[in-house]
Amino acid sequence: MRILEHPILGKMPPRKVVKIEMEGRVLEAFEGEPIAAALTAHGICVFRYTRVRKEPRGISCAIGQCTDCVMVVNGIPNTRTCVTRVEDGMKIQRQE
Amino acid sequence: MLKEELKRRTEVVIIGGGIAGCSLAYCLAKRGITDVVLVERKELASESSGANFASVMCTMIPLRPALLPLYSRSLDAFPKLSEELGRDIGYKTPRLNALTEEAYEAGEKYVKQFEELGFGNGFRMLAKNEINGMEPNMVLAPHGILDLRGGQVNPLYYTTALGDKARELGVKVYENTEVVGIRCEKGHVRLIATDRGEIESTYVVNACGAWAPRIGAMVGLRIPIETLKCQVVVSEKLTETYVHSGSITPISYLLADMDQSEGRMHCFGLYKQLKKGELLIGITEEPGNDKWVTFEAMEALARKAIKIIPKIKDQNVHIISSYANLYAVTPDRHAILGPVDGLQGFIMNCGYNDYGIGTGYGAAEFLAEMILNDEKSFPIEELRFSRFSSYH
Amino acid sequence: MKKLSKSAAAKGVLKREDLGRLPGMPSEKRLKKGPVAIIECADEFPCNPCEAACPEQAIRIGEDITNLPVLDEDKCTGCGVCISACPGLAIFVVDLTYSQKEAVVRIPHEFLPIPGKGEVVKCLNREGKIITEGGVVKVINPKRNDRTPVIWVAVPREFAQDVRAIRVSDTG
Amino acid sequence: METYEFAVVGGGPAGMSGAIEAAKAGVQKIAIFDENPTLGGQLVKQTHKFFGGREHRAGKRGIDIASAMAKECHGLGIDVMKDTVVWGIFKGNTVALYNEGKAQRLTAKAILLATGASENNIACPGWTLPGVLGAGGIQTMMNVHRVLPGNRILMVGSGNVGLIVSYQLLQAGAKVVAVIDILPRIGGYGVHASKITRLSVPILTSHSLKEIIGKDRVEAAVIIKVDSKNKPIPGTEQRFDVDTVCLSVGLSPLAELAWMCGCKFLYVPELGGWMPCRSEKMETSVPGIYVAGDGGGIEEASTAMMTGAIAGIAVAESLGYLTKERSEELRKEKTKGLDPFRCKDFGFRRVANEKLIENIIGSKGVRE
Repeated sequence: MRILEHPILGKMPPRKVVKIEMEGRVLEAFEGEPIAAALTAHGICVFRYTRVRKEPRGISCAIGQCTDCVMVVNGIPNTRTCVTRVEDGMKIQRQE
Repeated sequence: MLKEELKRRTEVVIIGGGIAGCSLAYCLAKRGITDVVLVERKELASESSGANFASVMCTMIPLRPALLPLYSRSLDAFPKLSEELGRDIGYKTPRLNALTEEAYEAGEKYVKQFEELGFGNGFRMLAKNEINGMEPNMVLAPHGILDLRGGQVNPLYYTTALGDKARELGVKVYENTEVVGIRCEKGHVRLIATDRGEIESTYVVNACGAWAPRIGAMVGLRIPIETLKCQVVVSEKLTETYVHSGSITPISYLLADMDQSEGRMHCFGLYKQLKKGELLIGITEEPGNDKWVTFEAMEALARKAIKIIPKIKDQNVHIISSYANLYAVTPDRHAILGPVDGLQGFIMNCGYNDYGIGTGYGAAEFLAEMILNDEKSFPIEELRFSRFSSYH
Repeated sequence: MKKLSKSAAAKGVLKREDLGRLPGMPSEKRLKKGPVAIIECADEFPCNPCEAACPEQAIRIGEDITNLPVLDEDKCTGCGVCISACPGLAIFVVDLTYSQKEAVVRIPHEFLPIPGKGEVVKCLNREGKIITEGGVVKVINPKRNDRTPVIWVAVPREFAQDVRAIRVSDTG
Repeated sequence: METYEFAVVGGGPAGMSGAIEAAKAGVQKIAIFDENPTLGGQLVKQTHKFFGGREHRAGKRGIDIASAMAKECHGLGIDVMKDTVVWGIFKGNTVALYNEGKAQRLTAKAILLATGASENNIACPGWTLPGVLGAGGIQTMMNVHRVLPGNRILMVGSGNVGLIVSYQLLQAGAKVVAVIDILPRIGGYGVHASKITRLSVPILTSHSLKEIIGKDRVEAAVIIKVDSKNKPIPGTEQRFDVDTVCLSVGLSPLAELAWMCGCKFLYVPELGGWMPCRSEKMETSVPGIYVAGDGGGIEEASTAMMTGAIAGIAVAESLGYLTKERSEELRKEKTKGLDPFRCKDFGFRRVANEKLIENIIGSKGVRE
């Protein structure tokens, strides 16, 4: 859910909308925001499944420290989505 | 935490909790000799045995026949050790050596030598370009030698598994315990003094790798070991397989290729992918006795790696760590093993240069048998300390 | 300072009986005279913006900024500048003289929506229970408040020392 | 290789303060490196007003302190390299950087490590599920990126971070079902607790997280009461239907670079674990390497500003821009600003910091 109005931060300033593709689903995102924020705004919370036990993982620290939120971005695995900014046409997949 | 009380009297004291010490502790315990104490200044596998290039190999240039029995016995053990120790030691084969057209003949000669020494089924020359089919992600010279039983183990798991199993069988392992002196009487070793107290012992084994000269000095021996610093970088865990064989040398040591030299540093291409997915990218060698990593080494290794495995660059593979370790290098690049003339009970188990992981276990079997049979001799004469006659 | 109630010590939430022990509390006598600051600050941590903000020098902390704020009730005019200056949102102004039946409590309220004058809001006590309704008398939110609006709510006099928050809608 | 007089790793309150003080004293070539796209460190998500006195910029919101300090940095001509990771410090004060796909190196006469901290976790069944986030993580998502990762939240931990983030969650429109803490009393300040309690958020002390339930994300959380020895009391379980569990259970310093420099460390649990020893000027056992802020001991943003400033002053002195006397004078002023944060209930911080200073005396860097 996007926070459009905030008592301290005010109204969300207008931002340029770009399109990203999450496993075939086209999503709108704000230019410059991290991938993790865009996915969260669309209610996506499973970012990957662990290799051996196939457990779901999502965002944990949101500042690039924990690497729980890594995904395959434009074919490149292990991309930290909380600190990688969206670009128009970006292709994102869950990692296993 | 309260440390346990030291055992005051024992049959064998092993100084050093690396691959040499842990292998010997286990090989003794396995043979029923459990009145053994292993003392380690830090923790098991804290030095070179815990962080190295994880190679299962014998030395390659030039071929050193004296080491082959050690290698051979290690190779016999590796396939069974995971089960025996109850822990996966990460043994993975084979080991590949890529060869250029020019080196083909040298390679053939080399393999032949192995055959003559009874390793006939272990090595094979690859057909031209066969190697490229085996390693599709790598840019390699067209020829190659296949070492079927060589490859990799996880050195940290391997070393600690041996130490822990020895402990389980009754060996006392004292970590964070430093040896400060050794007392000898009438040509016999009698006891070791540690920072936690003294331990009397019939045998004292020097398994201290790069620090072996320090222990030697305590009994008046000058052990000719110098250190060589070796650096490795490690990638993030990769989901894909980049390197299929257990270990690969894109341009064999046979050529003594040392490109990318920066000053005194040599950069060899050596690659492997661990079971969990990390790429080990090695190695640089340079004189030195510290374990600080250097930018120069990381850069040289990375530059070489992306030439040999271009996918590293294409897939934006991240380097997540790097480490340095110290080889204990001897003047003739042979290990120093067995009893020492004139000092009863003092046993050498050191000087493994760059092949400790691959041969340490075999050496331990020889040494354990020697102690068990109470023989004062060691079967491999060329490896005895007495070859350095001028040193004692 | 005297010992606080068990609840205040464990959960940081003051009970009515704790108020009298605070050096930032005005006396009953002063309360009856008109608007005055109620400083519900019981933590000895480093903080002094209230002291700096008061135009009448009615709040004193001193050199050691971990001291509790002491209210000089004679100097305090009930102007309320300290309400939004307090980073802990622990200062309120109570005016018992608003009308015969009602008192006005001035409350810092950093939430959306901000109620309008005349709006009826739910009033909550320190434990978060709705105890009454109140009418918004005034909304103060100048730039100086730095996004901490102060809402003046008229409540029945008996609740003046309990109402410490408002709820504008069910979601707020 | 480019040479700086002063390289600052981390553009949070400590790093910026260090750079600002050094620049004010006349240090010429200063650079701040930060891996984030903006300066400010964790200040950029602190929407609340800060405590402290004037020297701590009290009464101002963290977000505004960040932009004011950033502006000051620019005004003083400090080079700010954003989106830049410092991944190593090698011999000879060589700083290795990574920026826009390129690795590069530079050297600096002095280096300040102001790298901050990372959040701790606690493990219980289900703790790895999507929807379990660090308090700082949630703050970043809602206050920086302006997305709310959940609507119904259980907060674990009643320190100031847990209490403040609960309040900020309410401001963002979320429902905080409860704040729990295993200890019998809250860890944070009473005023922060009051702010959320009066908005109907219950604070349950002596309660622990037993289990987090859910398939592909958090669906519920079970808490349990604990006795005076922190042992769970069977039968006291309570289930909350929540979509998010927020962990606010402390911080650990990011001290990797100090380790890599060969600094001497001491285990000081009061400050978050293994800490680089340092002089009262914040210089570590390796000459020319300074630490400040949470990376040198978990305290507060206000103390980070002070320790950063102390380091900056010391650097200016070591480079000859300040006389010993003037530097001492300035340092005393800043140290005074630290005192209120290290007394009374937080007196243990003073003791811990003194321990680190005592242990550096007579010790030399391993490397140089």
